[in-house]
Amino acid sequence: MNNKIINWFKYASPQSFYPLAGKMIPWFWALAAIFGGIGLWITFFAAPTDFQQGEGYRIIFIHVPAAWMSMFIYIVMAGWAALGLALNTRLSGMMAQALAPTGAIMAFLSLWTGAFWGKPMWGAWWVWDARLTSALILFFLYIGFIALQAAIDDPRRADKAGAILALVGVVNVPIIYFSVKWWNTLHQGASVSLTKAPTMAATMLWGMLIMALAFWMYSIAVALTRVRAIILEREAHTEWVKELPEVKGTGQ
Amino acid sequence: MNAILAVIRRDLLLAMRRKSEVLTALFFFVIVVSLFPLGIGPEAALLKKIAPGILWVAALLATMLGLARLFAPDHADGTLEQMVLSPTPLGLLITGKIAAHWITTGLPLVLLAPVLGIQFDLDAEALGILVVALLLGTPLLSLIGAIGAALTLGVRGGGVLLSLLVLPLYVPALIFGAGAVEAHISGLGAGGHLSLLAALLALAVFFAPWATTAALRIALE
Amino acid sequence: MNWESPAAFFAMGGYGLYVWGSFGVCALLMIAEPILASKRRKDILRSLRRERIAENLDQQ
Amino acid sequence: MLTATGLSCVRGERRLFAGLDLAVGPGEWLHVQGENGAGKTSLLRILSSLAPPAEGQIFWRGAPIRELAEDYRREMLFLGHHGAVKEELTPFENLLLAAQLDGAPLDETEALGTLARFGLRGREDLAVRFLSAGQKRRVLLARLAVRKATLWILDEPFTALDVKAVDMLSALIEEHLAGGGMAILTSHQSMPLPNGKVLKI
Repeated sequence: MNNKIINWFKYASPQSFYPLAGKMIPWFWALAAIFGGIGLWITFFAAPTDFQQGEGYRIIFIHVPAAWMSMFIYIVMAGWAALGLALNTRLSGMMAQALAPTGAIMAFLSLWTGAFWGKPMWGAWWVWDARLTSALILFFLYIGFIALQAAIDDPRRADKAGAILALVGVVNVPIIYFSVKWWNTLHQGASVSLTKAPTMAATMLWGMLIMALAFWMYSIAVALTRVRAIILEREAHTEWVKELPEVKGTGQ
Repeated sequence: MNAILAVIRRDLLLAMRRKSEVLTALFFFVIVVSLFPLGIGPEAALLKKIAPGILWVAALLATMLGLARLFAPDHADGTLEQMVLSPTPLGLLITGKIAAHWITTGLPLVLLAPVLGIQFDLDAEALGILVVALLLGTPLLSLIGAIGAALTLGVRGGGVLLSLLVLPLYVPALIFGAGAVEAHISGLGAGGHLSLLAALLALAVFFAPWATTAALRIALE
Repeated sequence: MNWESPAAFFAMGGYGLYVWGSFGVCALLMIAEPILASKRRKDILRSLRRERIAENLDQQ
Repeated sequence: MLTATGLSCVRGERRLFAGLDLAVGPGEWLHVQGENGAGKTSLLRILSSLAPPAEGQIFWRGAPIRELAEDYRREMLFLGHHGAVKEELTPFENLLLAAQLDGAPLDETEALGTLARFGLRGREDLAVRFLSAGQKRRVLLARLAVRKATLWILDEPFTALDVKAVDMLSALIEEHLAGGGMAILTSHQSMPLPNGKVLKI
């Protein structure tokens, strides 16, 4: 039992995580490419034209995975934050910081694709639909997190303050989502829902799931790339960083 | 409990010594609310429909105004350090400070809102619901706002950052608060909105002082 | 297979602007983000190498 | 008895000090010395439990202060660079309210007596912002005198004090030590107090 904990902490140290992440990144890129390829093939070639929405509905194949990822990344981020507060591990804060921009991009993509889907379907770029509105607020939450961390100079304080914000956010996300939904039904908003749109055919579901996997792998790969940069920035003056082959100039 | 009362007494005494801050927020509320009809036009039916929304958004902004100064003066003169080091649990002292913030900014808004509501031709019952909704909602604003104020304490560009952090978290309060009055006007009954608002308040009373305390300890490290 | 010609594929049944507007921006961001992330690492590595060279010069 | 072992402090990327040990017993005081930026204030903040040390542990009567929490804070008094004095309030109100927040209410006679002792007679009802810098510090000293704490941690307590006030504070500390109290302080001047130890960082 004790041994296991020690092992865990070994990989939770930036020093051992840095090379580990370096080894994992190419694999995640490969998986992202494979799933992305299959996903795109299903999106454009396997999935039939929708009788109601024509070809426009193909946007859903990236809209839904982006929306899923934006919510999922926020939860993962809050998880790392909680871990960092509870165990005081340095890596947790760095992971949370590395995930935030990717999450913000996913939230942005879900807004952007939502707007591009909405224009032909609803006749307007923006509709105060419950999903779009909550995605917008989620986007604000990400921006707030990034801005708070950027404004605090001491990285340890930035990590902890960010962690509290992420935890407060994660408690609020379901409340916000629920309240926006409530608000929307009360006001008889848009009648066409974005995801339930056409009856979900099996190919469509598969396409969406595979695309979601591709997005997932992409997010992990890019977050790991970023966390490697953050580790180097924060640990710049430690011995192990000075002994890295890529710093000594023997590597690369 | 004594400690909470002592902090409230202290902060109210301080607020009395610098009345202008409290009054500024209050006048801001009145002015913002009065600007909307000028921007939208004097059509009574439309104004009546959007009145709850306007009053609530103005209340959010007015609360924001004083929020940056919730902990900043105490931080600047070292009182906050003493609070952290006091034998009294910090959570209690912070609860007291939040309560005092509500008494000085939230409560005046609640009392003033019906007067402004009359300008928008809300009937007596709608005004009553507006007051109840604000009575439940403004403490919620103070509680959530305190977390943001603690997180941005002593941070570069804290004021702007504070609104970026806090306003998205105000969304549920805004929706249920303004929704209560609207639901009443459209004949749906405000009970559901008000009980949800009360539930949020209960959650925040439990959770917000804890988060604020943690954020303050980090800010002072 | 759905498409009779490449032109039909790009037209997307009249939804071309919306479909390609979505996929294009998505692709753009997903290419730009990893490039920026790895550039961030290369930048810090470069400055670390420079520091190391400067330190070696000091010692000589 | 306050003991600390293996304390280290890191600010940003810089390590201010490491492997620091210290012990202060009843009736003793510790003079922390060091150049500007050596980490004197950081050390005092760590000892007061405001900031956690990067490494090392601090014990109060044999128990770690992290665990003692409120029990430690009840016996400890910290005065930092900032006075924790409210400019808008009078010295009298400042004294009473500070005591209330600490959960140890003060009676008015005692408060007035203490203020008089520190030469603030006749200034009790004047807002602190109308007082001079030296008088403001005296309000702080009054706080030191009324709060019953065993361990005093004072950061530069002699700044902005005139000769008379310096004597007053020295006497106050001496009285405190004679009663079995302990003190840790930073100061640029040397102080003629008995039972002193010097810690250089």
